[in-house]
Amino acid sequence: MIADNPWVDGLARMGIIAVAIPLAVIVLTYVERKVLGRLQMRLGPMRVGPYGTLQSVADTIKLLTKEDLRPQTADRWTFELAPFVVVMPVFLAFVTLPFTADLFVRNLELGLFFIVAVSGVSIVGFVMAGWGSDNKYALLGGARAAAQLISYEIPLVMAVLAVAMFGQSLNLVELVEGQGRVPFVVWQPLAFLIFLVAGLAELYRQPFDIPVAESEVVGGPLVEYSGIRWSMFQMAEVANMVLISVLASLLFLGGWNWPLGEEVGAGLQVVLIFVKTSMFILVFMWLRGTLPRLRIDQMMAFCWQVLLPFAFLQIIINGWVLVYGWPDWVLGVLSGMAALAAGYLTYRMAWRAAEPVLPRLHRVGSVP
Amino acid sequence: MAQEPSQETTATGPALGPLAGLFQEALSGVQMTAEQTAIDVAITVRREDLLQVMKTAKEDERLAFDFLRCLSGVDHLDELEVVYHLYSYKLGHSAAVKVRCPPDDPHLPTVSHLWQTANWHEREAAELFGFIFDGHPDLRPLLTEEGLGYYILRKTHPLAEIEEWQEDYLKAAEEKGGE
Amino acid sequence: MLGVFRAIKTTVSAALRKPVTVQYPKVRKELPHRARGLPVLLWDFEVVEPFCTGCQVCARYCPVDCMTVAMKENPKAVEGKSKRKKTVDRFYIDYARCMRCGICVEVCNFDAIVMNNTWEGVELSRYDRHDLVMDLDNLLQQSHSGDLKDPFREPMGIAHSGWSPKRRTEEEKAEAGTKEEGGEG
Amino acid sequence: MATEYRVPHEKELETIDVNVNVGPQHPATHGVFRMILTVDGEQVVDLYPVIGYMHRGAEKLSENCDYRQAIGYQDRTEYLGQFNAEFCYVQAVEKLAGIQPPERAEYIRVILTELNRIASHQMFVGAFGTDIGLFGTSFMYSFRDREVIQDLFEAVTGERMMYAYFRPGGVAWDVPEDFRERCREVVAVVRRGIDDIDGLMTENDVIIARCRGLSPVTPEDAINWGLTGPMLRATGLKHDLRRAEPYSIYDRFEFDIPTGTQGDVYDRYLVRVGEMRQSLRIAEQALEQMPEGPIMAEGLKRTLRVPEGEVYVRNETPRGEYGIYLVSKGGDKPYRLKIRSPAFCSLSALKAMSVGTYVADTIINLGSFDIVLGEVDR
Repeated sequence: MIADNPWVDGLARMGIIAVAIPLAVIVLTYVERKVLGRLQMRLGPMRVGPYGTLQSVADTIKLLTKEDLRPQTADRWTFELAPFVVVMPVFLAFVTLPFTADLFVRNLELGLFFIVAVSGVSIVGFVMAGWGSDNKYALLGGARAAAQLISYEIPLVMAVLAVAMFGQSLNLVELVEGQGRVPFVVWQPLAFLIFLVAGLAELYRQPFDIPVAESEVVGGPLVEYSGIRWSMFQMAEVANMVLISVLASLLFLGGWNWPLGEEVGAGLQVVLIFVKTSMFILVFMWLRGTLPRLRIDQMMAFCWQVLLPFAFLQIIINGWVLVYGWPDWVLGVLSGMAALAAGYLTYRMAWRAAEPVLPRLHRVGSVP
Repeated sequence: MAQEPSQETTATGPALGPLAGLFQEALSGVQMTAEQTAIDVAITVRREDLLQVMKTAKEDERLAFDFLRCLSGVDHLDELEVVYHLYSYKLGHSAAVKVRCPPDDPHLPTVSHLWQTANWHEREAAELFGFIFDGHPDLRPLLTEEGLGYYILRKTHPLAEIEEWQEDYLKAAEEKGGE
Repeated sequence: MLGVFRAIKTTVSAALRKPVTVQYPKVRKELPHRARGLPVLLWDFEVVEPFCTGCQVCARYCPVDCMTVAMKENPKAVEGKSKRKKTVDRFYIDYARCMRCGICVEVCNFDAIVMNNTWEGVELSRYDRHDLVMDLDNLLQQSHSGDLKDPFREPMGIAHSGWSPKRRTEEEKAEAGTKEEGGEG
Repeated sequence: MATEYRVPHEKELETIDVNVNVGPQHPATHGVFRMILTVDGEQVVDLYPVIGYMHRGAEKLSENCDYRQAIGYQDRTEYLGQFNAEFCYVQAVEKLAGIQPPERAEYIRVILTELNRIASHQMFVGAFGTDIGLFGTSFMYSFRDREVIQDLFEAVTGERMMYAYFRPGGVAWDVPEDFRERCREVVAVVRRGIDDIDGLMTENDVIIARCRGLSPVTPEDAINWGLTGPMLRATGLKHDLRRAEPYSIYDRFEFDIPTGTQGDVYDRYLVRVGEMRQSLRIAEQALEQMPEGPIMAEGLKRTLRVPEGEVYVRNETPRGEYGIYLVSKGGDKPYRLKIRSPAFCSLSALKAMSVGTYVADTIINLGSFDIVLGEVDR
């Protein structure tokens, strides 16, 4: 409790969130550029401030003061509201996200459900941006975003549902406290992997950056945006990354718990969740520098043919184990085997998708 | 084979490669003159025979030129010339076929149905030299989409305008520097 | 899947190596001796005049016609101080047109023009392209002030095949002295 | 651009094809290439390539220069494999003028040309990775090594891109004294760098999923369309001009010709990576054999005059068969200089190879052509 009055308390907590997220975005933008620079054997930003630490501050100022352009033929309200529709759900989701046992705005009973429900709204923003820009790249990107984000929402929700089944709650704090000794990732590796992959796709980062693919649709829905509206998309992306990382560490890695179940103080809790979250964020950044982009049909096939069936499989396994009251390790073994099977299937799919198709040269009648 | 590089210059007139004989064998009824350039044999044929020659060059087993390397236009002032450089992946020999036409009647038969690659080559030659390749499926300008209206690679098209522009520019700079 | 792990391994190993960035305006790579910046004229410290006699051979051989040269009678030759009967009157090089092929250096009979091999020879941003038309003073400034200490003046191209300019030997002797002086000055 | 309507079938949802203008300013068109895609959803149903944004009339300019001045324009035509283009040009002039360059010059040319081929393929690998969606990592890896090669070139010629170093009859200057040592260093660095690229890209499953089986070409089609170089060898045809019609001193070196099997995008990539290794081998052998001696043919005049005649000289450049058709009518200027540019011919097959694929595929298909717009438009 920060203050006695619940209203003042809530407002104070919201204030913290509202200040902390943009700050985190600024810091993370810098960190990402540094990490990507390192793994490309560059230095990253070095000019503004010592070791370039003020680079993203300078970028923020530049973006805020930049002219906010709108194409003449754009659909005005759709175009101008789209960034808000994208960025609001992320902030809303942070409302119920507990960082430690005591650091949250509101501990909702249906917290997990709330996050899932709210974060789905941002798809609308992308479609609005794609449509409202009156640009063909944006339209293509918007259509891609709609297809991708909606598809990957389903395995994401299923993986979350598996956790909720096992933890017997939708309240995030209770879920974290439920995994006091052993984090859920041990019992549900399959759900963890599905959550990670689907989360990566929700973030539209490599290898799933198909909606904003730079070399194909030149930024997709964001192509016509500039200045503050563009920075809102950027903020939504990075904040979403934080959201997914925090959620992953809460649901699967035991959140602020010490791995072997010892009680820790509030200070150490913050450190723990920070470490776990940063680990995920680093992995996301690393993958960004390492993996190329999938094609849209491959991505959709991967979602509907691999992720979704295996997400259901995880729920079925959970159901069996819970109904028949088998010990937890059975669940872990079954889920682990299923995860290996999913990995193998993916490997096969990559090679099968690469089987030669018939030459197209002679099928074309007309002449270039 | 004819690709053997000859160390002698063309002025001394090296011996003809065996390909010239093959051409005459395969195309007995066609009037042609052969000369040896520094690497390849060059066969000059009449415009009327071009299509027949090219068809034979591609399909005859002794010649079997399955690859059109290059198609270049040359402006000889009194006549325009198109040079087809052919190569055979099967037999590993190469030759050049030349055909000439007067500049005011630059009609030539197309070979783009024999070699697809001739399509763009012919478009380019048509654009830069003003040839008209009869039967070409799509003879729009290629490098300058809207077309120029004049043929820049003909010798009659001068670079003079550019030179004048340069001179003016330098003169202006000189005056500026002089002040 | 193994390929993905191999890719991740590659990036991890690369991240642990030393970055290759050179922070350019602060740290500059050393330019090689042969670096071909834009052409400049050389200053003869012995006679106190440019080497250039304004013979226009560079202007004639320039592929892009970026040079304008005018010749005049050398007043010093009249006084007997210089062996050069003619000297350069005006010399303009349009740096915006120059394509740095080095042919002017190759054809020059008097070793009067060289490609600038200092950083000043390549860092040329101007707000107006007319500012890139260099006159005689600008062209001589690098050599005259001693910034251009060690220009690359190896005989090049056609000079190797037996052809050499008539006055090369004399000039080279004269240069050998001036170059040292120029370096100290 | 006007939107084209297609008459829908009965009982089919009415959809329209959209024209998407890709380029001339687009991150994936490698310069100023433009293509107008007609897309049905994500699938390309028609493609119209537009070239010529970089048409500078290099042929006309070369015809108005003397033989030495035209060297500079060759660099600017083929601006990634500059030495290759220069090599082809000076060979054409030498063939016509009957000049035999000295041994040492030939070896210097071969070493520089092969290193330049590597540099060009490095550029391809980097840009190709970016096209597929690697966030600049492949680009940085390949440019790191390309930089090393370019530093060597700068030490030799004085320029980083537009070398103008080869001359009819030899090379402009002798190489610096520490050339052999520097070359060995460069070769070692580049070899390590190729391993990096190999690890990052070659077995990456995402790249395999994207590239394997994408727009395969049969050898017959490839020949018909005029594809040469790596594009042709990817189809499985073992044809390299350095072997088939050995020019200069290429008959003295041992090297393999990497080939693909189906001619798809992945094979084209593999062939190019293989070629980099082979080029290293050639460069090493040439370094071993390089003799001392003069670097310029004896007895040349200050202004080169070439007797009447014509020649078509073809070289294997990184993109394929680069040809110079040189007509001389005596005098100091080429009468006609036609450049047969490999990327121009490959690009004419782009439509046939891309229709029916996805938008994303078209981009990497174009990337696998490794076009250089300076040479396409000339």
